[in-house]
Amino acid sequence: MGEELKIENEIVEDFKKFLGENFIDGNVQRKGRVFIKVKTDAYKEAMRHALEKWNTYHLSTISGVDLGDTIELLYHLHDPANKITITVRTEIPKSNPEIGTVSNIFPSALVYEREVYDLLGVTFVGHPNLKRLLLPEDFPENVHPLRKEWKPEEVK
Amino acid sequence: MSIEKRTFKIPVGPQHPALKEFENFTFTVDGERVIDVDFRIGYTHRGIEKLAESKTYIQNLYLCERICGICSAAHQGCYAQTVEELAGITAPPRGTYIRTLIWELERIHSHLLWLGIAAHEIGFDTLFMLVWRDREVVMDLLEMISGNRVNYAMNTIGGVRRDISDELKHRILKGLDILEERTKYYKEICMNEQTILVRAANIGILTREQALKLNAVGPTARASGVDVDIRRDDPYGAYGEVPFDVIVYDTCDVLARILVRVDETLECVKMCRWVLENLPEGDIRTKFGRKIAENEVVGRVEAPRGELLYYIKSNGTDKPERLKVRTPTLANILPVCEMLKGGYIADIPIVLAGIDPCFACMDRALFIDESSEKKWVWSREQLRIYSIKWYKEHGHEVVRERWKQ
Amino acid sequence: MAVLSKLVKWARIKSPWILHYNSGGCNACDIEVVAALTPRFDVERFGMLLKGSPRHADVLVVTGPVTRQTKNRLIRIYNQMPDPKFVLAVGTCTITGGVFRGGYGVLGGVDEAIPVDVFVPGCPPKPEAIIHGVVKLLEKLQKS
Amino acid sequence: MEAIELLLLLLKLIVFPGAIFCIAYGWFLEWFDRKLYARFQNRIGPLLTGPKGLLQPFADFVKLLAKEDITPLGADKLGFTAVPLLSVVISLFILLFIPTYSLTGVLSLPGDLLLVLFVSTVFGILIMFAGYFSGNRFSIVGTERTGLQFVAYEIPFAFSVISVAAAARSLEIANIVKYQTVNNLPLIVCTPIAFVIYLIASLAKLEKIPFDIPEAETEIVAGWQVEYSGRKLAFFRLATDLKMVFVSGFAAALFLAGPYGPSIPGLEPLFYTFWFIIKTLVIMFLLSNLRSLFARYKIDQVVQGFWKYLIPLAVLQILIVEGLIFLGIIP
Repeated sequence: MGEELKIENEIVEDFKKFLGENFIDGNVQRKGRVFIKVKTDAYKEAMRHALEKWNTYHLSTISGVDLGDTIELLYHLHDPANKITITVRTEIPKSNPEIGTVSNIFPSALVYEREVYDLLGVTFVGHPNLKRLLLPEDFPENVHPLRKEWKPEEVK
Repeated sequence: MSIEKRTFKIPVGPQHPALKEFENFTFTVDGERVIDVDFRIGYTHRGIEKLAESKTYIQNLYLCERICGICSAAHQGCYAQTVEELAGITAPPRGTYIRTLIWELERIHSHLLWLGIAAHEIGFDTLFMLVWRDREVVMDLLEMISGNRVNYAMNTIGGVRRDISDELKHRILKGLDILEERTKYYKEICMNEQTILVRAANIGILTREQALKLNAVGPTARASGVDVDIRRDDPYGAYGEVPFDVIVYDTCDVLARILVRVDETLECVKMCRWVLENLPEGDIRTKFGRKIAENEVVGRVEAPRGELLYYIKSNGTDKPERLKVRTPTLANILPVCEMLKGGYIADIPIVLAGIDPCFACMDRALFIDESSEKKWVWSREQLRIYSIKWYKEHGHEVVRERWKQ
Repeated sequence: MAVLSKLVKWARIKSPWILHYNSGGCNACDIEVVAALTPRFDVERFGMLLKGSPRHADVLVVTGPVTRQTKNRLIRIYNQMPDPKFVLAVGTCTITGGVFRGGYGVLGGVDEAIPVDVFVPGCPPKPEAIIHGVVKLLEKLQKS
Repeated sequence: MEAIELLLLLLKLIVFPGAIFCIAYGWFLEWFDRKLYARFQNRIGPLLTGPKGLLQPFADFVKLLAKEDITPLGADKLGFTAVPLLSVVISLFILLFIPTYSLTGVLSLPGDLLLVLFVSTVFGILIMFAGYFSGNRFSIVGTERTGLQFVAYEIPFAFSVISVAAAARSLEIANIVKYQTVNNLPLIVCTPIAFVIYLIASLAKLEKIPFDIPEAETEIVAGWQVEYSGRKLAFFRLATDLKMVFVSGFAAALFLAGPYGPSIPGLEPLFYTFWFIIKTLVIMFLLSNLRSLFARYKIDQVVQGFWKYLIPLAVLQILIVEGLIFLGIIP
């Protein structure tokens, strides 16, 4: 078993060494799936490191999850050549949901960040045109449907 | 160089054939050339991700299937497969093979449908009618297997819901032969039919670097020389054993996108035959308890339009904590904006149809043309007529100019 | 005058021009409506033509659960159509919101936006079912 | 005596070669065209209205008459209502010159070829007025495009007709037909290129598929027709059908010796009408065939082709005809 996940464990070790104390934890779920949890202020370096060292140029998407008092952002990075998916995740407090944008490293993030902004209310500092992507015009401002405390009936 | 500004605004008009959700593109044009593109989507935002959190895993099977009517098996298969990984169960080999068969049959159906629509975009109605007539063959096959032409509800968590009898297998093989022969005929048309060549050859260019930088997915990326295919890069279902090769063209234009999809259809027919011939014995699904322990999984599938990603997080109850879906069309939005820049207004319908977007029926396009501030809004159909007529007037210089490049 | 009104009724039944409007659905019904035009089903046999402009159409075929965004557009198109006009709601989520009912982005069915004459259930209904729906509409017209 | 002649003329105008016959024949041609086009696309086309769908155009017309008639606010009231009627009236007027039941049309005066040519260009102008008067933004765009195309096909159309006139050395339709009957030589033999140009140009005049000016049949949004509904739309469709009759009847007269054909001496009118219908159906078959065939061609080249290929060809055709006359090959 260990042999087959060699690359994945190697990735986790490498991130631990690179990030030092910003590295919170990293686990290998199965072949080709690595989850790396980092502190918020080091997540950009982690993403850039993943791009340069492990050539994960393909940002599949950004998943936002509402964990009650914090919002967790998962950046799914994928390297088609050697079939590895690294998910860099970080948590931001719901009180002031702000985080830097990665659209300068991954241009495709422009669309995904707008979606998370629209549905979860996370503002991405430095995003060129952060405006509503999916919700209709007549939807009330700064109401974010994917927040757990929001109920659909409120807006009928 | 003074940029001539003219704003085109399109009244909301119905669209024919109304295919998918809406989209709204704002074009900044200088005369006939498109300079800048902005987009506004979300007309079909039905709040599925919020809805999924209030439904059980079984109910979500039928919700996810109806996200996109044309790649419904891709959505449902990906959801079922991800939830299986979440619950730690694996579908029996026969179930996985049948699920793969449905994926590939749906890819044939989706690609043929798209080929007809692309022909319609350039005013080629006869080919549109013929391709859609032959597409009925694969619709019949899918109806025989699953009982419905679209939205098959074949998958369940832990396997597949219906088996394939030998007699059915025989009929599918016969249908595949007809499909293969017709698709070869259409490929031959697309290769040397002058009408298509002029409207599709080196139009809507997406260079390899742009495709990589903007993370284009599926046939759009493969038409720009990017050798990426989730079925091979992140094997799932029965794709580990099924022999297939990935079609890659590198002319980066709409014609390449047409040919990639036509070749992929032929590839699908071969794969379906292989799957049917070595269908393993055994039952087609395993048990699935209602509740799933705390876990999170990233599931990925190669849908007909590209990489489809599901991220599901469970919290021990029988309802998912979070269901995140990223459809391939969302990933192709930025690449399509790149393709449109520098092209002509008349190319917009075919370039947009090029990525086979899940909202090919752009109901509102707002053109901003700077100099004269004139507002010009066209419905999907006016734009189609404009482009066909515009090509009549400028066909020659455009062709000459393009050959010069 | 009775002959004239009989003639007009016959003409209305024999040439129902349809206008298709997709109000944010998953397109399964849309491809079935378009499939009804293609050689195998060929609605032109019944004199049905798919019209582009609301001014020309008699029957408005609506598919998809009416999302908030498309609601007022749908009403505007309905008003643009000349009388006598009819509405055909194709697909379960058009009739009741179907699987998307309760979602914040969706109305609970087309009849919350515009009056509907015939409902064609099915997800998606087969082209034959859609044609049957139009025939039902014509029968209703026949009786009225 | 006067009264009977007047009555006969009135009868001719209203019933036989006049309004009723032409309108009915126009609907028949529309049915014929839709059926053919559907068959080329492996479809069946109108089937259930009347025997084999024959009454489909009639049903469409009656239904549209009974629909509500909307005049948009932006539209110019007078023009918006006048243009549909005008286009029908002009179509009927021009059909009087086409010989149907005898070798001369109901009206025939020296130089009526030029009159017919001029009146046929009025169709295009009427379409532009129709789009302009409807005051709708994008129908004005549709009109602009129609105008561009109008300029493209008018000249080759006129040239092809002139080359026939040159061959028959007369500007009167009756004489052209007589010339062909006397020498027993349908002019298509010595002016084949003109016939081909005439067909292509008439496809543009009828706004059929390859010229994609929004036409009700092709299910795409009508550019200049978009604001018209109810009665006005019915008249526009009727005008298009009448134009079909005109185009095919005119071609029969110019190239295939009009209604002339072997017939029993006593019953000329009957046989002439029979031959007239046969010839116009052949021409409609060609037009419909071209229409579906053209769909396969590079559409954007077609109008470009009018200027670069059809006009020089037409001029060449005229030179050939002059040459033939000079050498005395044709009588």
